[in-house]
Amino acid sequence: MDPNTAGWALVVALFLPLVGAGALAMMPSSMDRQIRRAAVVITGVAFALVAVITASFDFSRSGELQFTTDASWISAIDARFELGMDGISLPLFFLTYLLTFLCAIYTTKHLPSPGKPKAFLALMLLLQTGMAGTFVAFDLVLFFIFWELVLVPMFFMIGMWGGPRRDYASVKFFLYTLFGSIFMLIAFLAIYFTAGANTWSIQALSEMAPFGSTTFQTWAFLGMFLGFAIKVPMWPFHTWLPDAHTEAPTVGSVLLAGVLLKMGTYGFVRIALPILPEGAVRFAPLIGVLAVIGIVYGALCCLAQTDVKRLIAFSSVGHMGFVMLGIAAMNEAGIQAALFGNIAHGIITGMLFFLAGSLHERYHTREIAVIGGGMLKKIPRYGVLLTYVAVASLGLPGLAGFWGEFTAMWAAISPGLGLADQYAGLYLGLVVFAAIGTVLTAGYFLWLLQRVNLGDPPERWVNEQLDDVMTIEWVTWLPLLLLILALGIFPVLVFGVQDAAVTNLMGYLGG
Amino acid sequence: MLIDWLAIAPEIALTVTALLVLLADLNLRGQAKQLVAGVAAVGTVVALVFTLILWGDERSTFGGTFVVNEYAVVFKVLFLGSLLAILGISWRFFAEGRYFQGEYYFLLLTSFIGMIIMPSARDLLLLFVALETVSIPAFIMAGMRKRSLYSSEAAMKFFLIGVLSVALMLFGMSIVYGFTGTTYLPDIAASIAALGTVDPLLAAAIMLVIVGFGFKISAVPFHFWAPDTYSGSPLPVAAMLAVASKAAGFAGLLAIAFIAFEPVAELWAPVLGVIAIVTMTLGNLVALQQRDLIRLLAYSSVAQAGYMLIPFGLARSGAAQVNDAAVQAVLFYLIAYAVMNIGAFGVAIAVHRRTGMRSISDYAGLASKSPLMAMAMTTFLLSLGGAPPTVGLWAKFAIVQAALTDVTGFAILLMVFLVINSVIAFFYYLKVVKTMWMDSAPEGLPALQPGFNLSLVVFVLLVGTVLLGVLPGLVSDATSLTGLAVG
Amino acid sequence: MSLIGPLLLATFLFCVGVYGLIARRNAVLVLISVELMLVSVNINLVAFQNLLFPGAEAVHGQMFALFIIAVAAAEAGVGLAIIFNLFRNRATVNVDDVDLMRW
Amino acid sequence: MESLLELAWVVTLLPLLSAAAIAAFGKQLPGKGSELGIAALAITWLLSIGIAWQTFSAGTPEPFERAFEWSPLGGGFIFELGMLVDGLTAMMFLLVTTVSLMVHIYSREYMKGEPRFTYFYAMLSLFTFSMLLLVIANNTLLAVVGWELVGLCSFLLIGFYWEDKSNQDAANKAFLTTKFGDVGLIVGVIVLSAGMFGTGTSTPFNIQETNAAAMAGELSTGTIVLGMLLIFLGCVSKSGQMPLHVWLPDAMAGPTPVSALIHAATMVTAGIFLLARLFPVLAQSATVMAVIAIVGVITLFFGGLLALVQDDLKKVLAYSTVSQLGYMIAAIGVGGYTASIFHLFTHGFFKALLFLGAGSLIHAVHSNNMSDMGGMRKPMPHTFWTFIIGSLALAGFPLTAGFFSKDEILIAGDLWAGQGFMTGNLVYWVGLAAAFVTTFYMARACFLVFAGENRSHHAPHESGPQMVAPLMLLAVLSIASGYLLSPFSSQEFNFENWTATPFVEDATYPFIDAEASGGGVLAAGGQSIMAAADGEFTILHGVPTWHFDLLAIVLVVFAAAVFLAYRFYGKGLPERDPTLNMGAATTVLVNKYGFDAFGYRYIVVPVRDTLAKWATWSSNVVIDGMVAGAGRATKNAAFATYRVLDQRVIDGGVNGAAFSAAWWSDRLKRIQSGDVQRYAGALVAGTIVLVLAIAAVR
Repeated sequence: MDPNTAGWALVVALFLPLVGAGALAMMPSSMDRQIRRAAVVITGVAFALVAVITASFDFSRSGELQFTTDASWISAIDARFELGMDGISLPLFFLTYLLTFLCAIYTTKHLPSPGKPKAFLALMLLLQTGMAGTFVAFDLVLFFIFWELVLVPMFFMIGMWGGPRRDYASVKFFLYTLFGSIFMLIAFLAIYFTAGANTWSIQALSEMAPFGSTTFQTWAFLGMFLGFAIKVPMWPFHTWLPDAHTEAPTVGSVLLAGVLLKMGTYGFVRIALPILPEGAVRFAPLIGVLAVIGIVYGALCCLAQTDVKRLIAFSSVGHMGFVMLGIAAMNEAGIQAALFGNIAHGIITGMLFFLAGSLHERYHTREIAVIGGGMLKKIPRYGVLLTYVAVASLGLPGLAGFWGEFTAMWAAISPGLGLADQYAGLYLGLVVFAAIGTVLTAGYFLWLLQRVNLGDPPERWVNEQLDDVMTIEWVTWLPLLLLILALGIFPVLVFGVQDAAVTNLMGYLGG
Repeated sequence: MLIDWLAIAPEIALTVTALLVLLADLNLRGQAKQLVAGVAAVGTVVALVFTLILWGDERSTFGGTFVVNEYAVVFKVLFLGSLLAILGISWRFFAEGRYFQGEYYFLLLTSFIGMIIMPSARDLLLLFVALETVSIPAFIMAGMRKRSLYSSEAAMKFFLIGVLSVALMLFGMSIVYGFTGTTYLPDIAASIAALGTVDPLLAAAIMLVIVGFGFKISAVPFHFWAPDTYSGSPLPVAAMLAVASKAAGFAGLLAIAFIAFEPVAELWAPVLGVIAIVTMTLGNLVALQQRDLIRLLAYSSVAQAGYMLIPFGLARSGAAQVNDAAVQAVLFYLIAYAVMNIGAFGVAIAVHRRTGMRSISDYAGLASKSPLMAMAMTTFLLSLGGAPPTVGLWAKFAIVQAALTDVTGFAILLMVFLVINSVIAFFYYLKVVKTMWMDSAPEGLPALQPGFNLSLVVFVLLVGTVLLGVLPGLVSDATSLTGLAVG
Repeated sequence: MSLIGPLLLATFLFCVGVYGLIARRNAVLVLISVELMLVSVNINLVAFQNLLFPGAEAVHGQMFALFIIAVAAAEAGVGLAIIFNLFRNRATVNVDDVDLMRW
Repeated sequence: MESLLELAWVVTLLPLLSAAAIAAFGKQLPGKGSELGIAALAITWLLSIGIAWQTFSAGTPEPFERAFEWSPLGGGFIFELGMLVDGLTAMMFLLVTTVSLMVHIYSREYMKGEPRFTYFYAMLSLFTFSMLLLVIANNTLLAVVGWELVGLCSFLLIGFYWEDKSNQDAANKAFLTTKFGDVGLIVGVIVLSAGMFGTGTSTPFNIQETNAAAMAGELSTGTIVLGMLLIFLGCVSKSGQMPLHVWLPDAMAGPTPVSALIHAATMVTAGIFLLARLFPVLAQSATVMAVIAIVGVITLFFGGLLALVQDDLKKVLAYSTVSQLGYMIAAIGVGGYTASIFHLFTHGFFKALLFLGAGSLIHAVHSNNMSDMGGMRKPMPHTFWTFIIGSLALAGFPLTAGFFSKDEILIAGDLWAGQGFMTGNLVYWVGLAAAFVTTFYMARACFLVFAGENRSHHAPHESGPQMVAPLMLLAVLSIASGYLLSPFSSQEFNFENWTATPFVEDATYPFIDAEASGGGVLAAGGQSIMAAADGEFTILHGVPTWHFDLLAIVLVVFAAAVFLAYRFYGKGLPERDPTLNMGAATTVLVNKYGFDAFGYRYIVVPVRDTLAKWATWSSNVVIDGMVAGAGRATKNAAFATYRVLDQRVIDGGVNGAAFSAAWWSDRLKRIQSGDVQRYAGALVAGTIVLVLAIAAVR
């Protein structure tokens, strides 16, 4: 497959899940097992195609767009159907297809009440197209469509298959995210008119940047900031996240943490920074401060949690804080760190949510106190996996979590684009507090492990028949477990792919 | 005076159809009366064909007071398309409900004659006549369910508020005439421009004229009739009032505002902008508390009118680019609105027809009984909210686009309210969606049997909502060509 | 002849009409109030035509008035029909008794 | 022989492979995986010996660096995977692999029958890998990776018996305390690398480049002071320095072989190793060196005092480790680079020996407490004599390894004092005082354990050959290792030259004023500070010469301490309170020599009963309390943040918006009264308002 001409492959990969969702919808509901298998096949084929795309991606030119498609779409507003993929898109795109595939496999055995695999899987496939599209759309309008497309399926996933407070959580998720994204849309439009080039192309606009007055840059960036920051989510826009995660079904949580949150940071990197460099520089200290508050704050909130899943949800706030700290650094290393953190968090936290889901299926509770410890005795393999992933999540070197966190702090010590001259002290403080955040992170994870993993199992569970990790779970989890290790040992897998693209990007920023 | 017969061919076709319907109704008996619906549909299609033939033409007749251009054609297609859809969703409703079918179809067609005249009218007199042609049959249709207390109450409220606002409008028109000496819109513009300063009395008169159309589009504070009338009227009539009649109001308001009063846009634009803010905010807030789906849709349509008023708030005299963008935004929004709102009413009719239900809680579990209808309703509601990939998104997009054509502080204020309101609106749309999908169905309810016509209409509108959501260019390519300029 | 007289008359009639529409309870009187308003508009139009634009080629004012008279008649007919139907259903023509639908 | 250095990476990697192999299929093997670990360790050990020999025989070996780009980090910077093999690396290799191999062998018997035997071996191997990774790293980032990994292994092994809450707590405490220090390390590494940006290098973490840049004055003072102090914070926590030493005694909750390997010989010395690696950087700043020296001095003294009052044998050794690490740190702070790492080297052997010996004892009596031991000399002869050798080495008895290394440190302090630095005096005198304490507590331990009657409830017997053999080998090394740098050593081939990298050789102290110091040559011990021709001061090398004055002092101190200990504990555990028990003896001593009483009343009593208790109290209550308090405060802050700030304020704001919308909705809907005439009225009123408004606008 020639990456210069095979734009069709990307289009096919992108819309295959959508078509698959339609096909699933056509199947009669009674064919429960067939539907689940069909979903595995669809996501599997899509994943295989993406694997082929990845394999044929020209890594020596990862800074350039490959597999491009550029077709007329809405001529009245100059919006074009512009797809492409560079080193920044590729890892996220790949992750999207991998996670969805794994989720489909997982769903063959696990589906929360009220069942209905057809609807569930169709929504998941719809979600997949939305998520994947966000990472390869190179037209602002198209990007926005994909961006918004994910809201509806996720709303239903939480609302129909969620926990007891699903009504509240789903609506909150939807409205909160929507609120931000409309401001983002307005910012997009403002950019379109200010640039005055009758184009929504991200590439073209990045090349034109900077344009517009300082006031324009500030306000437009603020609009985008609201949209992206809510999605990330940055403190203090994070409160939808714990609720959504806590109530969402396992697969929903996995995709939410694994991919959806990444859309926010991706948006910052792909759109906000290169198109509005001046605004970005003005906002960078604020982003950095909010990010570090998020790190410390998220960790503190984690310490206070009694529900495993909610704890993991709050941990996302902290981890995404590191990602945003990388962005706030406004230099290549920072962007690299942010994007790496994205991927690592997607894999690790996705995996943690899988584990939390399985935990719930075994114990029928997620309350730490009720579980009461002893999992290493009762279900040792599961306990070991939990330890492994928790340790990865707290940023242990050699596992994926480390590189994003360390590099973010490293990058933030000498922020780019002239920020170092003005805010050197601030950024040093940010690094220190972020580093303290890592201790707190270690603290809550160890405490969690101590409370659920160690010791003897309490009375009520001693005679309970609890399954250790099942085959289907091994199949689903193994790729993620291996990726956690692989990315930890070979950070080049992500850093290397992104390198040229990030350099390119910083070129737009003038850094 | 030579009459350009082709220019008025759609109107003539519709008029002939209306008369045929009347005749047929008089001569047919029993079940055969149902044929009139078919006659009406065929006539509508004929009118539609004539309209499409006119696409690309610039024609005017009756001394320039009747103009056919792209703008008018797009509107007429919108109306005739809505008419077809309403015919589709009406058929079983009226066939089963012991109504006066013949009269209904006659009145419906008559009302639509008024509507398709509206976008072509360039004279106060013609606008007034068209408006009344829309309204008077509608008064009667609202009261079609003669034995129903609700229906007669709906008609009465509609009528009284309607005539009051028309009277106010006429009073305003008479004063405008006093100042300008003409009822031809371009001449009014010219002579207002020539006046230089605007007399307070003239300003008041302009406001009064706008009030008349404000009633039609149910802008706050002229909206009070809408919820009561929608919920009391037969549902297809409510759909017609909520969509077509409102669109007609906007057609008239566009002509008045952007042609006749264009030179004093600075005067009315802020007022309409404030009305837009109040309308969408009040509509959305009150909709939050509704338990009756039709009333919810009514308040939602009030709010939607608020969104559509935003472009009016952006108008500026002499700024052709801004004004054109505003007009096109309204037009696009109206089309989108028609597609999704008629669809929503269609599903409501299907549910109501079988179960007699309309409270939101009665929609519980609809998804498990009739998943397709539930999915259609979900799509329409999400589209009304503006979620992708539906046409509703692009409607909002068009408005924001118009607002940002040339940014002013007021435009930003309007945008902020648009954002806040969009979020509030999702509260109640999602409430319905949630009820349909996530609440369990009451026991023993039969599945819906919406019938072929209604299903077809809902399906077409569903496809339209999504298709236009993906390819808004199908419509926006047409609307972007439109301008109010007199051919 | 001065414009003041006709305009004052028209305004007075209009205000009476508005007041009647809001305040009278009997539906028939409400309907008559509407007619009063429309009549005031006609007075306006005719007065303007004759006093301000006497020599104008197009007699917009008078034509408008004629149309209004026609439409007013139609409106009155429809209005009476609605009131009649209301009476048949509820045995009242009191407008403020009609408040089944609210909120 | 270049080829052997090329293979240094094998040394590091082999334990990783064995760890993986043990984890994968150790359980199926007859030795349950232990044979894999031992085999791998044996190979790495042999390789390490080879590397050590090759570097040692080179006199002063050239650093051997091999690196390749492992990943770009953005901005043109790269993260290298590379190895830096010089004498320091080779020395650490030798120490780590030796002790690790011994522990691997020893544990076969010690851990026999443990339910998680295979897991234990996997962890041991993994730890060895991590430690070797830290040692071999050619850049600070890679070192951080190893550093964190040893911390994880330490955590997992301290919590090996995780059924007990106290063990879980100990593991968590260890991890979190060291993690807190890691904040410093990581930020410090970041600060240093940021300082390197200015040099235009693409590998800002590279250790050799950093050292070179520091010496060339390319790093700003701020960078050096901030960076090194932060890194030192990491060392403080990892190497058990006051006040972050609190985790180390608790870490004794782990199995004893683990204590020997991780918490005595290797991991805890990582901090010293790192300081030695970056010595040229820290030598640029008097402040940094002073801080390091003072922390070291405080630790070495008070840490030793704490060992006096322990009953748990492992805790005695743990506090002793704290104290000895304090010596090493202090030595670094007074320019005693060689002295410090030489002590690191010898201490590794004899402390591992002591721990393994303690393990042997514990294995026999099933108790950690000395009060449960006693009279072990007879039943456990091998354990006895090896333990005594270890104790002698620790106490610095002449001609043992500990003697040579510890005296190096004292001499280094003296030299430093000669340059006019107070810290030098501190190290010298406090170091001497602590030597007394060290001897006393070790003597006390030896008497309590081996003398007197058997107080245990078991019939102790000597451990098997797999446990005894490592003891013997380590005992030999506890003596022999000292001769690498002694008056008997070769002038060319000795520890000094072996571990001195060219950087250290050329390291300068820019802050020493050449004129003021008189420009004389100060030659002594392991290093000399001499005025170079250009007025700059350089560390030079040389084999130590005898310092008979010091030797005499050391001997007196040793004898006094042993004697005192014998007086109190020579008959075994005192029945009653030692003070009373010794009352008669004290009187006799006062009467006979007048020295004992003084010593007891004014040294032992105040020191042991007051100072040590105060130190214990301060450690257990104040510092530990602060740690615990910090934990509690954090937890409270966490709950406050979550419940009040997050759920009430921020989320409350979000929900409040929703509720206010609902509230408004409820009010506003009442406008729709149902009365059509009110509608009309509102319409007219609205119209009037609009008309007036527009008229006003106009």
